[in-house]
Amino acid sequence: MAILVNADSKVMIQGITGKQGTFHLKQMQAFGTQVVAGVAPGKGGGIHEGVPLYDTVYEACKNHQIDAAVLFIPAPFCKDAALEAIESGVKVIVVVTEHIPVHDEMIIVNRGKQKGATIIGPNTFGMASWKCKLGIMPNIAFSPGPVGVVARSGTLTYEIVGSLTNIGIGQTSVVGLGGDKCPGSSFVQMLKMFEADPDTKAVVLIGEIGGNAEEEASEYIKTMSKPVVAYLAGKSAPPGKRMGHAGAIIERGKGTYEGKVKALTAAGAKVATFPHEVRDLIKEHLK
Amino acid sequence: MAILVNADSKVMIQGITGKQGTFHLKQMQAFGTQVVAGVAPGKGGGIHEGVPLYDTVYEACKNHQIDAAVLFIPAPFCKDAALEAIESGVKVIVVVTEHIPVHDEMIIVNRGKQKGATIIGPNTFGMASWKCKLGIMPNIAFSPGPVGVVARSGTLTYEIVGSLTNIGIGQTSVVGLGGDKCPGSSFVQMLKMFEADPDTKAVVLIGEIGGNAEEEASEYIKTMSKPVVAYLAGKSAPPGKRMGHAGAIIERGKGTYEGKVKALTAAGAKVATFPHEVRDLIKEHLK
Amino acid sequence: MKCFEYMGKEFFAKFGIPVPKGRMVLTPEDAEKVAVEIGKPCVIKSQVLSGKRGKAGGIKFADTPAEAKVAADAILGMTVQGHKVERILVEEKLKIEGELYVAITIDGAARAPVVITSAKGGMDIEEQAEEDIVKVNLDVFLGLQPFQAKELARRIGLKGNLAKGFADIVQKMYKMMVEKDAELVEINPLVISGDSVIAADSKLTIDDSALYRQKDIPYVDEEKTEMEKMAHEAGVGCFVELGGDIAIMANGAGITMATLDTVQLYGGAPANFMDAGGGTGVDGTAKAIEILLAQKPNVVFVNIFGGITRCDDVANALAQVIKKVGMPVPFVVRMVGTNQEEGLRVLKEVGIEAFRDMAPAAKKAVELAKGGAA
Amino acid sequence: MKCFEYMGKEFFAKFGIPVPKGRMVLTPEDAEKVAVEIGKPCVIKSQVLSGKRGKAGGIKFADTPAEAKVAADAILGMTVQGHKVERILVEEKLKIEGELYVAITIDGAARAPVVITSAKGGMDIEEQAEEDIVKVNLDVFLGLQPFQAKELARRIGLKGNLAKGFADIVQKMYKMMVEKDAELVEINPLVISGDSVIAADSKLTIDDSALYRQKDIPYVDEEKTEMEKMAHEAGVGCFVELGGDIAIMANGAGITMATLDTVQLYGGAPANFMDAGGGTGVDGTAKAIEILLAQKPNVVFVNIFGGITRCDDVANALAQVIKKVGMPVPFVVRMVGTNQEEGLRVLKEVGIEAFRDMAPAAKKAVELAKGGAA
Repeated sequence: MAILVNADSKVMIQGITGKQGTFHLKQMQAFGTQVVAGVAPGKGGGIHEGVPLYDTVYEACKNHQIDAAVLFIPAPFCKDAALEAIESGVKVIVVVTEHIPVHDEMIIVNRGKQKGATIIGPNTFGMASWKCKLGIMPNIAFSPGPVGVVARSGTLTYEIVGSLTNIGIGQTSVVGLGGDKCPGSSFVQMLKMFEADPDTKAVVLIGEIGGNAEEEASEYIKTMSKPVVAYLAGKSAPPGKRMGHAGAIIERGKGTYEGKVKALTAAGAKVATFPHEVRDLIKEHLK
Repeated sequence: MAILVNADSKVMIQGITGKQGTFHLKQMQAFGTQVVAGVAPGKGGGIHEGVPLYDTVYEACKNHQIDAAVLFIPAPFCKDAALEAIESGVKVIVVVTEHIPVHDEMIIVNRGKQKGATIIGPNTFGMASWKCKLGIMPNIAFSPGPVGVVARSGTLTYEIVGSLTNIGIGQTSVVGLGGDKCPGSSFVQMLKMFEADPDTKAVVLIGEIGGNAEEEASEYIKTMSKPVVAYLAGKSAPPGKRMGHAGAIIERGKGTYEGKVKALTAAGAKVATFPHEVRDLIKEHLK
Repeated sequence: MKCFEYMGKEFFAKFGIPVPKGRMVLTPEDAEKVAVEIGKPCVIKSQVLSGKRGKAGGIKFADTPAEAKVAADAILGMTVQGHKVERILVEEKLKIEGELYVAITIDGAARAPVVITSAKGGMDIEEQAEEDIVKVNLDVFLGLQPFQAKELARRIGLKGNLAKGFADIVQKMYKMMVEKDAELVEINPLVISGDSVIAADSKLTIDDSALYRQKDIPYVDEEKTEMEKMAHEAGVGCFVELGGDIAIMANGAGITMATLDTVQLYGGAPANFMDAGGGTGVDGTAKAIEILLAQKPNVVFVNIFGGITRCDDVANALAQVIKKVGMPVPFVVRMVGTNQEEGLRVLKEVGIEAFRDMAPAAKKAVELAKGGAA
Repeated sequence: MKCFEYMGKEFFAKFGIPVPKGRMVLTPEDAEKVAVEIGKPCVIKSQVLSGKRGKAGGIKFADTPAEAKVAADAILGMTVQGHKVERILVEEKLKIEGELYVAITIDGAARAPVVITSAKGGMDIEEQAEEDIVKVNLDVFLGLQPFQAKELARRIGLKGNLAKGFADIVQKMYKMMVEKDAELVEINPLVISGDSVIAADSKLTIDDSALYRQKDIPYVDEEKTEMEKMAHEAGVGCFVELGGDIAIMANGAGITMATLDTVQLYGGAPANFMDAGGGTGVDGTAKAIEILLAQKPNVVFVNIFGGITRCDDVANALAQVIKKVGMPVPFVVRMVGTNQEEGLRVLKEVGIEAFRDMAPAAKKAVELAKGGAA
């Protein structure tokens, strides 16, 4: 199977009739995603690319079982749209939009947590399990198989997942946590699900410098039975933007490339030096 | 034993050095309550009636195990004091104060719920289990024994509990839910605990007209193995204050004396006509 | 504290909720002036705290300023459901194409604010069928989010600009509710007029417990009887006249209700509901007893279970009154609780033998009242 | 967006946080005037977005208005850590009896605001021992409650009026943070002066993503190099000059970092970091490529994994540039993803044989750069 969603999952798209929504609806349908409802205020009762439209999420949820929602909503309205999905009881919510104000983001992710919803994103390519893609990534990179992938950045994930697919190693699920300051989900949450998923045989973790998500993940990896291969971007990056002294005080000694490699290695994960090394290390583990 | 607290419970008083705080501290100590810490901003480090003082709840909780807190705090500062106890992890919080703004009250009780704290009150006499009184009720009314009591109003509880004590029927715990619009705890929560408490053999429910707390309780009483005796005040009361149409719409058909008696009777509870009948009905059950 | 319609509308205007053009006035002359300013047919509405003003004749229409003056003159000084009309609101008359209902209040059972709305607003909202009423409980930490306002609009069948206007209003009502510590913000009817929705009425109730931090809201004194005013001044928690011949004082709402219930079950007729509350001391309690006597009952029945209220305070108050005015009617006292020995001693000195139990005391009070009336 | 110190202090004043008396000025003459208004010894502070102004000579003291003018003249026009000083803040000089540190920012790991404070404020706060720093995570729905502010005051050892002043300030900082969409509100030092605490400095960073709803905050353009300005205008998500000889464009922050890492691991030196972002279209991408060339590198390396970014757009942009200016240095292109067939076809037309994999492409770029440099 996979984590969070699978071929049977029923999906709702919020903002389905916009340019982005329409384009990615078609891509998702081509991937096999069962898009059963779309939300487009003022267009309720209509049909868009074969999908029935509703004015509000409440209405869509009243008429359909909804296992997951994908939001193609402009940043200023994302808080409202995400809360609408959360309060309506949707349990997997993918927020693709970037540039959501961070104070809105905190409300979205903390409310999701309170209500038991898994928020993927904001500012993410989304996630895919076989036959169920929720997001904007190119379909061709993916194939079904035994590897779970969880990542902080997008195109780098396509790069690495594509290289796995190219040599015939498929994926159970690929999840993009998103590049914002307050992502809805963490490496640890996803690693736990991969650890519990019987079809996942090995996990790829794609991280980067900054923050302490990889250090946190390392603590959990110590307890995992499945092999983890990591790649971290930013080894050569110049010092990033700093936010006064406060950022430095929070991150004390965390967030560096070296620190993350050390933590992951100590936890038993293999850290690839080049992106393309990931597939070789995974191949080793799957032998 | 009892519910929520017992002879071993360690108690903190917030607002311990005020007139009310001091008076009831002594009464509680006389009852047997283990008051281990008091909070009085600016007086940290001192001792009051043998109880060590702290400036903040955080400090008190760092230095003592605190099982329950009692607040003697003026209404305008109660929200802050209650949140301080909740956020510090105190699990039983008695808020005696009346006239707390209802918007503050909603924040207190909902935060308590989120954090797993049982809020007794606001606007309550408090609660007592044998050797542990948290509140302002007269010590003499209480005695140890097999009856659980949960009530919405204060002096009426003293009346009924006193009449039980007078004929030698003691109580496991006596809980006052408080007379405000948004009480922190409900009949149902307390009934569940009494049902689970092996020493409680019968339960007295003291309700009144208005609201739907008794109707809610009736639903749970249906499932209880222990006998419940109820008394409801307000049979002869003139129609109460009404809040526009909205109140009437919310309460449609609920809240009347007749409705409550019907619901409780249908659930298998005995409803006493006079307060003093409660002891007779309880005596029947304990035979 | 209930606010007058015009006060609620002033707050509506401040929070950006559309209201009809108009103003509160105190005289027919000013009513005429406002009608001139409005320059259109007007409605003249009595400003009292009770509902059903229309049925009582407290609302009149006027096509001209002269008519407005006449209508104002008729309404000012009239009595609507027992309330004397001292203020009137002169407003433009709306073109009414539909009447909605919307209110936000606090649902005690849910410990949360609740929005209630209906496409069938107007006079008979309470009688509407359950399925015509939409209720949504809010989360106190999340408040009312835009999507909820839009969903409410959809569920009462609004579309386009009406839906937008409604969603906007309900969000502003919630903001007002929180910022003004309101227990109730109600608009009935919320009038559909052309492409917009307008608050044709307002009901605003401010939480009494929060008045201390709402200094900009003028205090509205609810019309009280003389006796109720006295009780209020004596610091009595709650006093309601009931018309019977047994004057009753107890401490605590629950026990006061139970005392009334018991008296009535024994065949007596309570003169009043008086919850003396706690901690009013000797003088406050003495005043409360004088109010009991002022009702000219056949019996005074005092039922005290002392907690915060101290028995000796109540006994001393009784002694003080008796020394002052004697015992014009029999006093029946039941007294237990905090400092009861001292209380009983003081009572004995003025010739009162107090009961320990409530039931026999109530029975005795009823017997004496019947005897006294005979 | 970082705000200048004086802007932060203007907001502090609006939210009721005590700040020294003073004003921002643009000329030595105005500095003298403000010093006269203050009527006390002053401090003249350069207004630039970098820290460590004191060490760089950007802060001077003046006992008289004449001295203030001289100091202002000296500071205006100087360069502090690469930033030209165009504005100065003239303020009363505080009597400093202690320096505290307090900041509220967002702790991404906790998904929550965090308050950070220390009794040891001042220049070297980052070097303070862990035990001298107090951190408290907040709940986004509850915000900062008074008890938390008081507890923070206690934990950094404040008592009496200082504790009250501190607690008041930190609550106002939180209010400001939420209302102004700030990512950081920092006061360092928060100065103890007599019985009060005063914000002697301010650091305020507004969330770029929220600027659209913070219209009253003046836009502060961070000092950029010419190249960075061009990149900004071309719609490039992020551009940083690094000084090497391989100009690099990729799409997505992660893959751009990985591209730089790979080039460096193969022994190459990236000229820049350029995340072209997604959906800039043909013209934006063409401009971005011209910026790469403007760096006069030895090689241009374009690494595209098409998702939102379409390969044909990038290919057409490359073709457009090549048709305009030729290929002054070798172009190495790696291209896969959305519309890759069309992209590869367009590239072939202008003589570029694109790679399918990143590693060999990076290797080739490094080889060509070395050859070009040799």
